[in-house]
Amino acid sequence: MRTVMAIIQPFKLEEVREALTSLGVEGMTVSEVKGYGRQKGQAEIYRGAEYEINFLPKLKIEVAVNDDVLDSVIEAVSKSAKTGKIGDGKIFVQPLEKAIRIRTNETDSEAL
Amino acid sequence: MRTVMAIIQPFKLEEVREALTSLGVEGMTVSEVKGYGRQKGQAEIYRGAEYEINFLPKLKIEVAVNDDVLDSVIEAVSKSAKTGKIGDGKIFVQPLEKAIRIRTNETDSEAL
Amino acid sequence: MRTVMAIIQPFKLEEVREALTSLGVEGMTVSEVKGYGRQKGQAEIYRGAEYEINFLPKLKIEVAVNDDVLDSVIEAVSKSAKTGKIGDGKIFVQPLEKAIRIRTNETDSEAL
Amino acid sequence: MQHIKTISKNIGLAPIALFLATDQCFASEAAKLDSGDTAWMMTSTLLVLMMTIPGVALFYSGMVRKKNVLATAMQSFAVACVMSVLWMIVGYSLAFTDGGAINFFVGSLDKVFLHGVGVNSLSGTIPETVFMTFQMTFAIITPALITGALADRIKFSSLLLFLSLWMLLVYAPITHWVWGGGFLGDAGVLDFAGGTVVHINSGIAALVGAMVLGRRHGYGSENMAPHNLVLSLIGASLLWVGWFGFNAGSAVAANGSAGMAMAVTQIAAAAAAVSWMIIEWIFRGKPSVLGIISGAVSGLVAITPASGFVGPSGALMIGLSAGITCYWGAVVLKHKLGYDDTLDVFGVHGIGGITGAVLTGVFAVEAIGGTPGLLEGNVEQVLVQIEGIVATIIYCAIATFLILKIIGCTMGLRVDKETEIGGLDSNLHGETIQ
Amino acid sequence: MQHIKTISKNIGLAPIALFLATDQCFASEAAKLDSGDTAWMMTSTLLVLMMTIPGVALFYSGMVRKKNVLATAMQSFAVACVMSVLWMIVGYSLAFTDGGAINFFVGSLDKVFLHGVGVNSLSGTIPETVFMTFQMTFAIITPALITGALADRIKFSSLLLFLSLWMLLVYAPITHWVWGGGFLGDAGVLDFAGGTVVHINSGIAALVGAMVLGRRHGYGSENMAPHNLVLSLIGASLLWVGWFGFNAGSAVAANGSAGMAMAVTQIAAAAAAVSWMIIEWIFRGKPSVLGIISGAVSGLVAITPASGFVGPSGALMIGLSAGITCYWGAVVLKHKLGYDDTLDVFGVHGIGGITGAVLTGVFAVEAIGGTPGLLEGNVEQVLVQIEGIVATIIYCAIATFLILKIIGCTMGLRVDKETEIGGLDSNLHGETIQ
Amino acid sequence: MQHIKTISKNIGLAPIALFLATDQCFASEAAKLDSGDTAWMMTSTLLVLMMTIPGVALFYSGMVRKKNVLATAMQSFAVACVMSVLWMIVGYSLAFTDGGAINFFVGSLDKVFLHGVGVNSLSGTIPETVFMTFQMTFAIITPALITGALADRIKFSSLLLFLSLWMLLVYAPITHWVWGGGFLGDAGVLDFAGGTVVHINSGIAALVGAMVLGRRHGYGSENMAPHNLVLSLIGASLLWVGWFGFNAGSAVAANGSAGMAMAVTQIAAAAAAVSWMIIEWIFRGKPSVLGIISGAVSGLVAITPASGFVGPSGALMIGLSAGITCYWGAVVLKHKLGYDDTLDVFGVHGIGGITGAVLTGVFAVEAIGGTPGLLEGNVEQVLVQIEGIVATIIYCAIATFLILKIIGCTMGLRVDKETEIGGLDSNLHGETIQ
Ligand SMILES: Nc1ncnc2c1ncn2[C@@H]1O[C@H](COP(=O)(O)OP(=O)(O)O)[C@@H](O)[C@H]1O
Ligand SMILES: Nc1ncnc2c1ncn2[C@@H]1O[C@H](COP(=O)(O)OP(=O)(O)O)[C@@H](O)[C@H]1O
Ligand SMILES: Nc1ncnc2c1ncn2[C@@H]1O[C@H](COP(=O)(O)OP(=O)(O)O)[C@@H](O)[C@H]1O
Repeated sequence: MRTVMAIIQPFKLEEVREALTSLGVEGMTVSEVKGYGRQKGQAEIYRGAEYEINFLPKLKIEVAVNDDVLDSVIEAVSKSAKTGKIGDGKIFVQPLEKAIRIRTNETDSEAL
Repeated sequence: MRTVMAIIQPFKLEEVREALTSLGVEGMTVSEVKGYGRQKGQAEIYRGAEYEINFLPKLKIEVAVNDDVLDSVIEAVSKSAKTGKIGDGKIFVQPLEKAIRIRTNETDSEAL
Repeated sequence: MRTVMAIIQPFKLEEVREALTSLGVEGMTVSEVKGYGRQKGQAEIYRGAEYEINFLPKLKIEVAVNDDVLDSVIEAVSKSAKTGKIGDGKIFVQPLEKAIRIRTNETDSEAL
Repeated sequence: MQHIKTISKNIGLAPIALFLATDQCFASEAAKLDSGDTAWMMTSTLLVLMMTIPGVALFYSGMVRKKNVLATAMQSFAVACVMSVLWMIVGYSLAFTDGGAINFFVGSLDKVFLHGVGVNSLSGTIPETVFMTFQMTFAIITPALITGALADRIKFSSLLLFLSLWMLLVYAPITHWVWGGGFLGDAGVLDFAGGTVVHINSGIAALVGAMVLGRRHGYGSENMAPHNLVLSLIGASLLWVGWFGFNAGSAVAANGSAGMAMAVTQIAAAAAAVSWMIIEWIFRGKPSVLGIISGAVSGLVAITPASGFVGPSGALMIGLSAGITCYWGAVVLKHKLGYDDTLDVFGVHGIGGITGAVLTGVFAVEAIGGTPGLLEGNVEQVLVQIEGIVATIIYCAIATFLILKIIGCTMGLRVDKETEIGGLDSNLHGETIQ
Repeated sequence: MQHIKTISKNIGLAPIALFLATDQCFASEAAKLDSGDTAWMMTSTLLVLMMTIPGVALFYSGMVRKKNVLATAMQSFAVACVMSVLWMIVGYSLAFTDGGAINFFVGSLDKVFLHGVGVNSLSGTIPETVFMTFQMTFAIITPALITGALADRIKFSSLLLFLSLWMLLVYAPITHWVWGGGFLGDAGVLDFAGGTVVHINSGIAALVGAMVLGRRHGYGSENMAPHNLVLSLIGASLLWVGWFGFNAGSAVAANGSAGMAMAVTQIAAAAAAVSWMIIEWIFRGKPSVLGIISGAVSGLVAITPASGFVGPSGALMIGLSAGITCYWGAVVLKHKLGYDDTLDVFGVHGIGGITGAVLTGVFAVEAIGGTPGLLEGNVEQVLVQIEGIVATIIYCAIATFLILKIIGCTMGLRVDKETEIGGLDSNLHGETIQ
Repeated sequence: MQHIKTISKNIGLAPIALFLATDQCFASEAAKLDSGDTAWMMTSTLLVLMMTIPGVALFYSGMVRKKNVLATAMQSFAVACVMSVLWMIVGYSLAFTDGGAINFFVGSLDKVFLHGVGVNSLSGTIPETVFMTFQMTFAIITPALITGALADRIKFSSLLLFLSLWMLLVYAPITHWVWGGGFLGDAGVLDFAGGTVVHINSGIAALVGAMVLGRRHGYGSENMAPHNLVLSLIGASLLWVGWFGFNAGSAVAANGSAGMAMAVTQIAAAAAAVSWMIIEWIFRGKPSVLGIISGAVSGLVAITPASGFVGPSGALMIGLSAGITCYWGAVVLKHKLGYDDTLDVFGVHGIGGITGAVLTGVFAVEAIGGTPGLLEGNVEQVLVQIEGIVATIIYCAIATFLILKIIGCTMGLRVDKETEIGGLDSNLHGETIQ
């Protein structure tokens, strides 16, 4: 099993969610984050002083998946989150050793 | 070492924390997240139009633990977070290669 | 590749970011979290009743890095985030199998 | 504002248009300042200003999504500023002077820059300065109400231009028709505090605006629920409180008529809130904050034209009815017809204004306002009321449409898609709320 | 509201109950409308409405946790709407007409649906419509205050039913006792603006309600600190500002008595805020926003009965005392006795009301309100004041208890545990704040 | 507040200082209570209180960062409480009694604890209690304004001590100079509602305070943008609405002068908001909420001294000018000189006050306020105005500096670095907003 963690543009959430559910992925967890990267925010001007905005609002999506669907999940996220502009974000894949569904104690692929 | 990441119902936080501290786990990190899964929110009706609420508020708990307590930690979280209803959440276990306490530069099990 | 996840004091963000960029790290993702640990909050008194504040505001920084810079990244974070007081936080290192830049489909070290 | 009537009744003067034009030339017996009336009218003036800032600003900005909060509040605030200046320069003159040959339609330019409005000029028993400022606050809130239909997608520059033109070309003339000596006042239309002038007028302009502008991106699929109804509840409360200035202030005196206007305003607002709450409880399963505050505003809108003419029981009926018709307007009609009136300006002010204008003709009590209504056997009054409604709808709809089309073709009306999705706060104003 | 007394003194009339019942039949010399008094009383009326919406709504909703914000604000708003309708239908008549044989206890049904309250009816020097609406706003705020003790756990439907019955069966009679011609007014109890009628009354009802309802889940262990005290600070400020309508408005005229009421109100509020702040600074180590605003409200509560009877120095003493007694009520007493009065309605309004009622008897100055107090040698007045307090406590406690028990046994009072933990906003109203 | 002048004109009395001192001894013909004037002045009094709580409290707390919101709001609230008590004890006496030999500088202690201010004492046509409370609200808002320059870093205890001393040693004397019989009133300085007394005074104290305190940590590098401008917009709106009490209330009557003051206040506020918005649109590329509300306040400040002396066109010019000068003060001058006036109190109130004081001398119209200005050929008035400005600046700057230095050397002025970085809310008051 793997954990796919994707940093995306906030307004892309619905598209990504639909792409994932159409693959049969039935769960995911989303958090609001601030991203620092190549994309720079507009400088904010306040009372005549200018401040660089370094951190931009992004969403982090975490999905635990079985290895067999990993590639299609990556592709689905990648396609649905793309606008082609700087700041589209990243996908990170990490190993996942164990998954448990709290309600039933089912484990691993049954828990996803 | 392992990282245990649990997605739980928000109102279960205190119980989970107590379960963990009674095991001697002295640290954890919690974030507010939105979860998508089998549990569906009540449809929200606003000015006569109905909207599905797909993402529900959850908490994500991250605990870095030594391998020897891993199983008891999983069991503690699993028990204390359970209500038996859909939406109780998941526990994910990931490998952890290194841990450092910033204040002292202690590493690994001494850092937890 | 590795993921470096650091839990730090909120007011240390700018220093950490500068330390990282001076190493050439061009991206990172930050989230607001609540930390439970040795550091205890001031008890809050409200209408004469006293409540312990267990969870304190922290920031979580996630940086995906190539293995060759891992040690310098750890050192940079560790130094810049240190105040020497309890509550400075931790650094956790996890394996990272794959990284993709959504905009370009570049992978791994090119994606960072 | 039915002071034409009241003054006429009390002191037998010609319509106020004439009255105002001449009050500086000779000191008539009647024209004596009353400190109590003046105190009440200054209070009423600031109350009606408070209805817009912060009233409407909060009512509206609480209902939008978090990315458009400041932009929405800013619209009301900027409208208040711009309309004040325009009213002082030319609006007051257009609405409240004698237009000579075209007096049935609009006034003259005799009082541009408030020429001749001195420290001793009177308007009835109060200083004309106070009357002018009181009327200014009406010329502020009417355009401010319209912004709710255009929220989330209109360009700020285009909005200001649109509403400036609208105030001068639509609001000022219609005000003149009803209160300034124009043809609707002559025809006997009852509009104590602005059911036609303010609410039907802004409601129709809102409907036209929503249709010309088109729907928001994501309308119908995305959840666009209000981000913080506490703000809207503050706004609705201040609207309610301020509405006493609006309605009881329209007596232009601190007298029995003002007192009755205050009582019926309170009753109608409460009754409409209760009736909306009950209907929503039945049909939606839960009573909502958005519902009860919308209901209260509906009742306030509907009692506006009636407030100097009906009694407590009439007010109760008008309130209960308005809660139902406006619920239908905002929740049923809108979805049926498919336009995207962001914050239901037409549903509440348009439908509520029409409900109130008609029911004024039904429940008017001769002993209270001098004119009997349908229930007292005066069938004709309902027809006169409908004449007022129809004239306003036709003129307002056509003029609003033309203004919007001209602006749309030249400088454009809507922000681009990216701005709309990213939010107006950061894109148009460079600010966000945390 | 001590206008019974003031009017009697000035024009030698029988109590207002009689006065009101007859004022339409003959035009007495005294009964002439004064535009200044009318202006002030219309202003006072809208100020007291503002105290509830948005005043109490914000004061309370800022103090609860984020999941119950809208529900808490909605309670005040809905109470305002429902009580207005009930007051118009029957409440006013019960409180302010002559009850004949049972006049010592309650009025009659002579003015149901405001029968006979016409555009020319006067109440002293102001329109009766204004007096009726002014009193309506008191009948709104009193039940609205009680909601604070029940917050976070009461069913919305049960709350509305409870407070409707309470207003008719508890508030209207007690108002009649003191101001409507009933036995406490006859006994000489001094209650200028409602220390007994409004504050002790709502405070006791709150205490009974909190005890019948039981504690919130997690009370004593979970941190239930206020989610946003900026809202509460706005609420407290609007309460303060509106309280001038409450107290100075209770002179029912714009005269020297009203002016003194305004001055002593300001002084007492400020003094109580300062004394609470200092005590908290000493005992808690830090002065808090919650503390200073609670202190200000305590002072306002305590000066309420006294506001037409004491001078500036008396006000200073009353304020300083109220800050201390109410601090003790909210911070010490509550924990000792163990009930969960969510937002300290008893601690502030109950204790503050009792403090004020007693000290009115101590600090009353004959030259100001016509009655000397203890300090001027009139020992008896303190006893009369205590009689008023005790009568109110006994009747209110028993009646409130019975109403709550009946509702509890039939439709239930509390939401279920899951709703309480999940929050009232989403579960009862289908809305949340972001 | 130019009632010295107005009353003199109307009833030919000596300056009010004398008038007040004697009004209880004999009942002069002129000294008859007017209920309309009293109604308006009670309303004005509560409006000016509302300007501070919640007005200034919100205006300021919306502009700071999330960690200092409650502390900032608390400063205004606590100042309101403490100043009320001090004003009652000694401030009113210092400002508004005859100081005998030192009357040019300050009053006496004759009315400490409001000694002799009875229920029948009159001040012109209103109760002296009302006049005293009206003046109290000015003694509240002036120190409250200063807090904006010290925000984010001052100790709460030091702030209260500083402003208490400041009110007694700076505000009360300067008030006496202009309105209480002191030398500036005698010299003929025109200050209808407090341009010098309130705004220049608080602006200069703010500037001195900001310089003595030093800059905030992170100033110039960290983004310190306002956390929630909706709060500030509510605050600005309530300031605007309340300002009618401030300016039209300063006529101390409900008459033509008050009416004109109301009209010009509205016009100047709107004009300044528009001119700031336009300049910002040009130079920053986007009009902001912070900009338009700052502009409105600038206009209100600048029209304050002029409000009883100029007409509508003068008001338009004053407003347009103030939007420009204050923009320059807050956006350009501050950065050039490098001091950290957190919320631009000097930029808006100092610069706006000076702009208004000078332009009053330019645009004064004899037919309105009795004194001609530069445009009517009275060159000297501008010089008299400048005399008032300079005297105020010199005295205020020196006295403020001394008070601050003494406190700084004894108990210290600033919180420590950790507290400042962690935020005042949790560290000073033990509370946070969620
Ligand atoms: N090395 C990294 N580790 C963690 N997150 C990163 C890293 N680099 C980028 N990110 C995240 O990805 C987001 C997008 O990156 P950015 O460089 O702005 O654009 P792009 O993905 O188009 O190259 C950033 O805002 C940040 O949240
Ligand atoms: N594959 C997944 N990857 C990441 N998080 C998941 C995944 N599946 C579920 N979750 C998280 O677990 C929560 C609970 O899942 P849900 O299916 O609603 O109920 P249950 O855990 O009882 O089966 C979700 O809200 C989501 O946050
Ligand atoms: N075992 C753990 N797993 C995850 N996060 C931890 C763990 N222990 C500590 N933390 C995080 O690190 C933060 C600092 O830890 P704490 O014990 O307070 O101080 P220190 O790091 O100085 O020892 C905590 O607030 C928490 O967010």
